[in-house]
Amino acid sequence: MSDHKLVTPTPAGFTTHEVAHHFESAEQEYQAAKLGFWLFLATEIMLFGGIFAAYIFYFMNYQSDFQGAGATLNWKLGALNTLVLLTSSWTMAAAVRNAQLSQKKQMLINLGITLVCAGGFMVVKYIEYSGKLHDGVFFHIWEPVGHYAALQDLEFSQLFYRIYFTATGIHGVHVLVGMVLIAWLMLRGSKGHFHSGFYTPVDLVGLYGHVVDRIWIFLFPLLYLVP
Amino acid sequence: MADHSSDSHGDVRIDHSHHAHAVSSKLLAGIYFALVVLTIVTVVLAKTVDFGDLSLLVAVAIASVKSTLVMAIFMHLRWDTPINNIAFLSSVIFLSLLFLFTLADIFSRGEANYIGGQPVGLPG
Amino acid sequence: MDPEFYGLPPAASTFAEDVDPLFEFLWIVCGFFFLLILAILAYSVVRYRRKRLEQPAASNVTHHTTLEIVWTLIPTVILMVVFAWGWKGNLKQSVAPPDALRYDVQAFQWGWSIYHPGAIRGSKDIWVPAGKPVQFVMTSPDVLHSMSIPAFRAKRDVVPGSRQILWFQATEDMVGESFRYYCTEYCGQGHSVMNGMVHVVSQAIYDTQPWAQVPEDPIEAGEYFYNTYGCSACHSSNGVAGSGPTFQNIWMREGKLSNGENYVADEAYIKNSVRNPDSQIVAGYPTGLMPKTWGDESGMPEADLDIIIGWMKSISEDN
Amino acid sequence: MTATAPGVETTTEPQRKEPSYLEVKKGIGSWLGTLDHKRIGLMYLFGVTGAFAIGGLLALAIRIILWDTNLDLQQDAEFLNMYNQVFTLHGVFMVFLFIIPAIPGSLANFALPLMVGAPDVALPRLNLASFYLWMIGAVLAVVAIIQGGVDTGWTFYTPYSLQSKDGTVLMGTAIFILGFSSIFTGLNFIVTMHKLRARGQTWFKMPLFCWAIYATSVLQVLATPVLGITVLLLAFEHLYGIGVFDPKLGGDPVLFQHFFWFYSHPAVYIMILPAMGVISDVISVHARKPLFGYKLIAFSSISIAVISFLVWGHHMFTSGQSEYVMMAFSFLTMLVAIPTAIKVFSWVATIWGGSVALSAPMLYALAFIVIFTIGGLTGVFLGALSVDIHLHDTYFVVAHFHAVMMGSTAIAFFAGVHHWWPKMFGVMYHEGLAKIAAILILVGFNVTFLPQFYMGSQGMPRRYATYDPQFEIYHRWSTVGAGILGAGFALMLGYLGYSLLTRKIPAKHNQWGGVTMDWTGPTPPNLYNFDEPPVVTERLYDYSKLQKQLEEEAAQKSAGTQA
Repeated sequence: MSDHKLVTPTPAGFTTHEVAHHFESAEQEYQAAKLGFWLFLATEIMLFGGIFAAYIFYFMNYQSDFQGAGATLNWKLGALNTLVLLTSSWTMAAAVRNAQLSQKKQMLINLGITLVCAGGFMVVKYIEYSGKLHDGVFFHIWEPVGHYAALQDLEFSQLFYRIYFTATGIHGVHVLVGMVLIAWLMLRGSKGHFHSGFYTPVDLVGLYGHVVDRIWIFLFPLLYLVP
Repeated sequence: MADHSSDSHGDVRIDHSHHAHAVSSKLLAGIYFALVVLTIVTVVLAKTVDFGDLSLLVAVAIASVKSTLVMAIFMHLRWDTPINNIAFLSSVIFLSLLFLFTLADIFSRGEANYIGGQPVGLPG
Repeated sequence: MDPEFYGLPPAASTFAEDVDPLFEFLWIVCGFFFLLILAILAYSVVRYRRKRLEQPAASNVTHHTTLEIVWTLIPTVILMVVFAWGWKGNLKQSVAPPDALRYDVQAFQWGWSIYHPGAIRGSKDIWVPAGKPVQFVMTSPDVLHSMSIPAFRAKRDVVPGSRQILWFQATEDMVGESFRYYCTEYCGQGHSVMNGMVHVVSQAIYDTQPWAQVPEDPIEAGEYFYNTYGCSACHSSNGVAGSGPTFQNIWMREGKLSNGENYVADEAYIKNSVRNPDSQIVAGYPTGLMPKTWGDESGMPEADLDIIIGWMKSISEDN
Repeated sequence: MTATAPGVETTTEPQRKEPSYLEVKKGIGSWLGTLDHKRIGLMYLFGVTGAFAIGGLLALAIRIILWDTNLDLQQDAEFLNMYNQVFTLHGVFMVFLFIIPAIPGSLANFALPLMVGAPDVALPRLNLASFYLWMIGAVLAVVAIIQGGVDTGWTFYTPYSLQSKDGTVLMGTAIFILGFSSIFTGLNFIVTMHKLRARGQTWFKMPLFCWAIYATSVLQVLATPVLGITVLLLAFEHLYGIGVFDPKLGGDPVLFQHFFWFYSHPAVYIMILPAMGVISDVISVHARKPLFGYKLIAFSSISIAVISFLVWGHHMFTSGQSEYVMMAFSFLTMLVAIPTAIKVFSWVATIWGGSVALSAPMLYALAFIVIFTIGGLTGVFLGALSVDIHLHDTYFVVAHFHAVMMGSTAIAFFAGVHHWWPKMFGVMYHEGLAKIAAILILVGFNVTFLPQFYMGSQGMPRRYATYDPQFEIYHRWSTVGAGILGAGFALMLGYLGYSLLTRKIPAKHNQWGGVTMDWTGPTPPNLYNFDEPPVVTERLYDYSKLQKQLEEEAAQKSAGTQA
């Protein structure tokens, strides 16, 4: 092995990135990280795929009950959340672009907007959840009253709601993890760690965020807009 | 393997092998616009047009288009190496196998035996 | 060849016509290939054994296209035959003929209630007429079970939340024979005691409704019900603690309930425990385990319950 | 005792320039925090061997319990409960803590980067994380036992797993975590093989062990998440009663089985594919001959990986799923047997005409071929629909999958351990004892499981704590066999441990005369494996150069003795 330290080109004012010893080049390191992360994203897709499969399986079997239950969800809040997440996707993609072009300030702003959007998403989710909890519909609670009173006559609407809570709950946990990761990126970004020579973490967290958004893209019509 | 283009400063070697591909701001904004429009289309279609049994399919189809846009542009897959595309595609393909067989089961279960006109073996 | 030569149980149903020849075929083909591989392996090891460290390999052939195609095609052809043959047999196993006699079967933790056609109470043993198709319509109130009758080559899981069908037709030459049936889907503690006997009988005996014949002596009748209703799976009669309390000395036994209250096992207590299993659980025993199968008159007539209580008294010292 | 083991010695042995990876740093901290794939591999090796020992003792316990029919204990809740817990824990330990991580975690971690000429795996920190996830999973599994135990069987079928003991949620968590350990291992190997192969090493110059691990990794990455979501839903079901698998709320237990086997059938190949890889390379080295039909074996690994995703329903032929789906699953099951048959034929053809050394690893490999053939052929019985209805959930199934899992994967694992042992530690074990152990294991296995095939054909159901008297004699044979197996494994642990502690027999640089890259560097390897990044120019499995050297040296030696 050579005793040379291998570093990537660093624009003025940024921190130098050193390539790990077992890689021959920065490109090899970047591509290895990226392939590894894509494989991880594949596992995320498979994981959520299980919930989708269960949902569609029961939707086919208990169609009318599921439609009745889906109609009681607030599609306006769902649509709002879709737009919020799409916006965060956009700013996240923009932040990756900023990192690639060593635009530190714009990157931090874009990451900030992404973080705020994700937070907004969770707030809307909180409003939805608390409203349902108030009316006796929650993970382990099933005494629907008020807006949800009609559900008592739909035998399998309970199954719909429990799948809804499981799916959105696990998705929500992913959003929270994403928020922590973005905050971490902002911290490191403000120290000048990310630039045209090294932006792998921004790129990867970006990919993660987009996958979480894409899952919502499917959850929204399947849960909120069942005809 | 990437070609080596590097310059040395003492025992530190600067490696220029990696080149970032930045997506233009215009394209990002355009995709965002398209995604918003498609979201509105989904909502409007669901609330106004009745596709009957196909409505689930329509919803999934629009969602797939949106997700493809996010993937291809926001996630740079369009410019990425073939293996990253394969990694992603394989998850979709194998997931569709899970869907294919479990749904085939629920669609055709209970067709062998009936009691009183009711298929036997379905849950519920 | 006799199916028992290949390790199979006696062939007692029409399914054996499909299963046994395929089983035999598989034994012959697989045995042939196993011995062939073993022989070539043994020959190669002996013939080409390295005696000196520098002994070179006798052959350096790394591929042989024809050979590789051949040993891909031969298994493929055999496997396709096996698939088609197995599928054909399974089609018969899957679809019950419409004129099959309907038995309602309930599997529970841990026993079976077989309601023969027209029966008022379930039984543990099964009587089937030889030469007639029979279908079990099976349900479970708790967990997965599976009805398996090896001699009939028949098996089907009992899935809670849906009805499952198992059908078969016992062959005429098996009249008078009895075979064991088992639960083959793991269902917890008493899984291995969930088995009983299937009796193949002639139409004449079948018509006497052997499942409805209760011993005349009331004590014997009580013990008979204790076994056929399935109480014995969880409640011993010899003092051993099972998943439920033992019935030995149960009459007027005193103790504590799980909610801290005292109980006396009088008639009212015992009846309530059968009808509403979870209402008065003896301290130290789990709730929710005892099925509600016997919760009403259709599950267990009151008269039968009285007879069982009479038997309980007979095995208690305090009676 | 001889000073050196009879091995391959050539004049061109590489000179050691730096200390080996075992000596470069000392102390327990240098192991626990290591990023070196070889040290992580060794930690896995000790970990999975420990899990194997626990699982093995539980297996012995099962066999001892089944010495008698136990008919007098039919109503004894305590006894029945104990039996159910013992077989569940045996299954969980063996499947999730031993077989799945065994070969990828230990042998592949050690040998794969060497085989592709890389200084380490692509993501060393993830590799260490994967090991610690395994540790956490193992600890949680043990805590679950203390917490009240688990008696669901390793399959966790609902709704029984919903009503059973408290330990179930914890065990589910353990399996979720173990699943991610497995995912990270597989992910790492895929990236390593794609990005870190040595210059000149094209895909078809990778040893077959790499191909097998690649196929395995694909399965680990794509199938394991579905197990993750399944146990997650199971835990939610326990905690909140979400109803997805609970028939009382409209859920379908059959869906659980679909999800479970969507993972667990590919998982069967996660277990056996690496074993096939180990055997391929062991046979090539010890028969000193290139593998017969290399490309066909490589493609068969990949096709097994793909088809294995399409056959899960054959675990559910009696479950009440749709008859049409059953037909498709049976057909696809037959297809997966074809590449498996090809592999066996290719191994036999490799040994044919080789220079077959009856060394300890080779004896294990031969035992593998014999038992794997039994396991594979009896699998065809179970793939045939109508016959499977008869054999489903009987001892036939038990014997079949033990032939494939225990008799094949575990034996292949130990073949690999014996094969790479000198490379790992620079010492050799006592080969005579190793050969005795191999024979004991082969005999013990067959005495244990052949009677079980018979019992299964007769219809003896699995997971029974008590059984009909006519089966007693077969159960007793089976218990005797388990004793022989146990003796074989105990002997093995004994001489391996002895060789490590005493370091009496130094290993040769290239103990067996391998020509893949794992045998070219110094023994034991350097911290970063190779002094210079290797460049591959020769054909794969090209023994001609080694052969020439050996012949020249033999000629010189005989000339020397004559003079």
